[in-house]
Amino acid sequence: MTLPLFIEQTLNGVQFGVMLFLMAAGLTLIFGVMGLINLAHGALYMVGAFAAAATAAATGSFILALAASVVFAAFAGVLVETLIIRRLYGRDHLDQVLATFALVLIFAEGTRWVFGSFPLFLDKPDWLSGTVMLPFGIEYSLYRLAIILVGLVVAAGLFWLIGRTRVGMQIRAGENDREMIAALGVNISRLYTLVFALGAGLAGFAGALIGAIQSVQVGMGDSVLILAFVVIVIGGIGSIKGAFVGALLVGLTDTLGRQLLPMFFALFMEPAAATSTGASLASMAIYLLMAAVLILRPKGLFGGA
Amino acid sequence: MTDPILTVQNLNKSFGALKATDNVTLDLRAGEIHALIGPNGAGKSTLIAQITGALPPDSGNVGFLGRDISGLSTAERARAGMARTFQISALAMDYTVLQNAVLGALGARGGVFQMLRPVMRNKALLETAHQALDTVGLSDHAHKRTADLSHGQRRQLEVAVALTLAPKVFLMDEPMAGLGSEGSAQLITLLDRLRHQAPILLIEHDMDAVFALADRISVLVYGQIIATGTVDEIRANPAVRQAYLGEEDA
Amino acid sequence: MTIKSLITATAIGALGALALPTAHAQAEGLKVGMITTLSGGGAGLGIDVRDGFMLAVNQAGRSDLEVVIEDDQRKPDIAVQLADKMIQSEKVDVLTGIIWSNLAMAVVPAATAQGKFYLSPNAGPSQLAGRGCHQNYFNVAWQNDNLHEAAGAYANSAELKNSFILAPNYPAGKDALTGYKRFYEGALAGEVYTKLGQTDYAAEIAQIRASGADSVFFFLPGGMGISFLKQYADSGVDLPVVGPAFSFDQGILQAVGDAALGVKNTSQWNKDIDTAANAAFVASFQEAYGRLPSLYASQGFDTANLLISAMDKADVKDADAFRAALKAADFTSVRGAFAFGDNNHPIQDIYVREVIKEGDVYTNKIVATGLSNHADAYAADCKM
Amino acid sequence: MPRETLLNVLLMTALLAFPLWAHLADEPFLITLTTRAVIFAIAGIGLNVALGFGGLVSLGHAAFFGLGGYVMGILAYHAQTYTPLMEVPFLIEGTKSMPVIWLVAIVLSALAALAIGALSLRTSGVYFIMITLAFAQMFYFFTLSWPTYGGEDGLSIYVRNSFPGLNTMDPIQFYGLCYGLLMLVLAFVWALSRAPFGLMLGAARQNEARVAAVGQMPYALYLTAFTISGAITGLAGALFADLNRFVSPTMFSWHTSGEIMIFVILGGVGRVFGPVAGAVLFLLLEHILGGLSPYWHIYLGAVLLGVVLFARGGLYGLLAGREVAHD
Repeated sequence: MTLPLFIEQTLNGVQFGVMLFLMAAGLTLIFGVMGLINLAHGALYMVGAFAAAATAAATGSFILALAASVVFAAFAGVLVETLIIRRLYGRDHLDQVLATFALVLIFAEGTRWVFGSFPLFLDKPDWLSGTVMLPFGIEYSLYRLAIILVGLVVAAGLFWLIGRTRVGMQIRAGENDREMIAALGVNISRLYTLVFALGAGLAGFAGALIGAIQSVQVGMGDSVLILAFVVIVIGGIGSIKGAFVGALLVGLTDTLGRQLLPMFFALFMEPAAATSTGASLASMAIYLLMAAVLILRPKGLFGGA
Repeated sequence: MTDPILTVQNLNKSFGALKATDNVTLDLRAGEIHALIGPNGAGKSTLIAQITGALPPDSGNVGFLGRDISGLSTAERARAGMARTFQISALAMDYTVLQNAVLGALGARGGVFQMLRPVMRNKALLETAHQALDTVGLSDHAHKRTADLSHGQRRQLEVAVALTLAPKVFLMDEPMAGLGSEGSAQLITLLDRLRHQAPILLIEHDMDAVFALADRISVLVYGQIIATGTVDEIRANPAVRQAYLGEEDA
Repeated sequence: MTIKSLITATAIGALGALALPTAHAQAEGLKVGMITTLSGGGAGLGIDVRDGFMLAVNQAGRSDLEVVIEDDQRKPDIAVQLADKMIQSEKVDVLTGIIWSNLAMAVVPAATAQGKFYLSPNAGPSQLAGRGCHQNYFNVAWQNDNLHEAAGAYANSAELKNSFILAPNYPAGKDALTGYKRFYEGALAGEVYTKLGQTDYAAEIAQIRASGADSVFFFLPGGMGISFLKQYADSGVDLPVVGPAFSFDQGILQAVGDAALGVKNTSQWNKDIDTAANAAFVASFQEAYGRLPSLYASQGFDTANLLISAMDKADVKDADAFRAALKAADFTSVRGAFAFGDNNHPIQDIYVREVIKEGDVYTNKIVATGLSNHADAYAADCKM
Repeated sequence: MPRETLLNVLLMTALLAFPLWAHLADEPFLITLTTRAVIFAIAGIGLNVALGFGGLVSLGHAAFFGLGGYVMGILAYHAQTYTPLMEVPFLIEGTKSMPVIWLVAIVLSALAALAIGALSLRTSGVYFIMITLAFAQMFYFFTLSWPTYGGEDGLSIYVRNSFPGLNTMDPIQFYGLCYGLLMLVLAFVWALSRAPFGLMLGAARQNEARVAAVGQMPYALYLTAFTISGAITGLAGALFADLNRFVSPTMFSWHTSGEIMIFVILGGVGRVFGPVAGAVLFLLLEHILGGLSPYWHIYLGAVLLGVVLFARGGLYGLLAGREVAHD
């Protein structure tokens, strides 16, 4: 494999990881602060993508579409949190898994009912189309590069929000000691709604960004949801830093695995068998990674003692 | 003097910069109640956790009935005859009182992986359980759900479950906590009897109980034992008055 | 049963026709069970097949034909359960409707073994065309490899010498690449199997870029194809792309947008095939459902017409006569010439189409014929 | 008779009477549908041993369900094609005999559960949920891309496997077999719930420290429960594959894990007969709601939400009240 190809694949892995981080950050915050396993997080990703596609179709503006994705997903998040999720805090994980699984069903079929069974169209704007030349003669998609940058900016913003602001302090307090934030005079139910809306907005934003280069369709959130869970479990649940590291690890493992594993097997197998064996193993690679991390560190990489 | 039942030698445990257990050495002899007192945060629960095997010490040994048990797990120590009660009741709350007592008898006797015969028809287990409940005075409540017991009754049940283990030693972590004066008095009478069955290492905040029961007292401050002696010796010890009793008076 | 009447009612309502006579009374009638995907992922394909099929049924207006429709949710075990229900409870004579090869493999062998006829409006797994063929199994669409084979043949005629080929890592994906290679004579710049359901193809596109290929062949059905095309168009790699019609059909082209323009794809049908039957089909479908028909709709339509043509000739209770009537394929296919080979799979022309934009709508036009009178590669293995 | 016992008797009688009626009324499909419920019930009972008795929330039981299915698929495939499964180092042939298939399915699922459990039980809480999910996903992707046994297409078996003295292709006879197995599994799990192991396992669920303090290791209890749980679910998988005469990777998908979990929760977590009621209820819902609208998943979701929010004990909690401590 040539160096430019390797660098390009690494960039692809980083881009994938950054996107996963947007999903995983909300998931891990919601778990860290409220102790809630939210399977419906993927549904919010889908809501964001559909909101963006509908807005783009109506206005033709990509920026408006992105804004709509955040607003609608956050709004859906607030709605779901105040109506249903709120009753699940303090319930055991089993209840949470089942209730949010029920929400997944309702969201998916509801969306299909409104938008139909065919995928929607959402495309990146012209000013983000095409490629740029990077050093080493690497030609790289401008849009993917933009995703990496936007993702990193959002990540930096999140770290700032959690680490440096008053809300962030409350969130951290909420993770460590729920009674303490009550003692601090924080309105807990408002804080919870806020955190949920923040997570939902991030998921919706990720859905819109990705929807522009993938397909906007019902069920698009399912596979991303599972990946996001893999990420936060690897990183250690509740840790934003863990989510970031985990997301990059998963992104790179998946992308480089797809490239390298078939090449590795080709060293000692027939080409056709090698491609197929390599591809099989690559599709299992992130789950193997997760199992290995958990066996060595049962609470994830940054999950405390 | 007989050999001690339980010995703790040069035990050390740190959490980061904090020395939770600082070179602790103590022992427990047959028939005695040895009270361990100290202010909050002195490291009493950490010490109990190391004796029961829930927490590995950084260094030092725990000896039990003349052998070093440092490498044994909590469960193995319990089977060897180390019975404990918890500071916060650790009972199977959905079970009946009797089931909790049977649990103890079953755990000590083994045969846990037997899957076909009903456990609540096992005469030997039931007999042990009823006897223990009788000793602590819970016989009338045997078929109540544990969650429905009063706080005091749960403390009694903790002791009863410990009894079913046919223990060689009792480790009791604040058994009086949260009990009214009447409840405390009952428990004091009970513990006073139990010491003849097996010696008791008693962690307790209730000084009246400690002074009424203890044969010896050790005082733990900042992870260190600053004094060990009889009730009178401890009362008279200036360092203890300074570090511990003095604080309480202040 | 409620779902059946509801769906039938919807179809009829859309047609503005009068109530379809539900033929419980007809002792001599024929009952068809349609098992297809109407909910969850991939529902669009099932809906198209159903709508095409019901259009033909309603146009025929026969009182001795009853259709029962059920949703398999794209789950093989549900499909098997529904097949049992249709055979045991509804006592249907003919089964049809399945979209996916894996579901067909779960249902068809057992159904034909119980003496039922099965008409496939979409899936054509190689097992059922070769050693596992059955006299009661008729495929009205294609054997799975056909469109890929035509793509390979087209690549030769377009003088493509170094193809990069990719497909998902599952049996239909492997069949696709095998089919392409069966006719394609050039070299391979790379051969990649992706994860089924994968949505990000950055890694594969990077490999394509680095491979020195002069063309790309891919088989990525459904959302996978949409994702691939959008990302490919954005990557700056501008090698010609060839693929089977599945990723370029009416239902999903609108979601791909400009990214698909100019791509060559192979299909046995297109709406611009110049026959009276096809023009009438396209017009009546649009009138009935307010959208352009897709490849799947055309297959559903042909399946129903084949069935009706056989009903005209023979009673389904006389299995041998009915089978012969089906095999004669005495109906006017909207794709033009149509005949069954020895293994009851189509012998037909496969065209090369190009994606174009007509006004605001993305669609296809035929630019060449990929393979003429093409039969599948497994017919020789079929011993009926 | 306590209400719970009454409910159990009613449920099991109905499961006997309904298929018999369907048989007499010549409605074989209704027998097939009930067979499905019975098989799902067995899978649920398996999960319930881990989930209900041991408090182990496994989102990976599809791994065992699918494994059981593939045991049946692979053994029967080799038997029907007359090819040996393995020749080196010793010859293993396929088989069409149900008892042999069941035994292999049980043993292999138990071994898999032992291995997966041994690793997964190092974690707890959400981590446990996710690592079990990860293992099931590995099986899913592996079978999906493993060409020998059909990959995504799965494996079809043309004739149901055989059981001495019975015609298994006859719906009512196959149903009888499944019902018999259900009764056996129920009897075993009922005994287990009252046995020393059940008592100690339940205690571990409620309070691990208590179990350690009476001299037992929660880990060993959990691992044993998880292994038994996997074995029972594996048996259900083999039966399910035989019912459909077909196996495919879908059996390994996380939706399958979710559905098995739904059976348990709908019926009542920790109730011996809960999963039976849950599976019956689930299929009734699927049948009734599925008839209402093509968007019936919305209603299914609403029903599930209702159960979680307002009927926490599931059907048994609703009809039989809180579980009485039995002694």
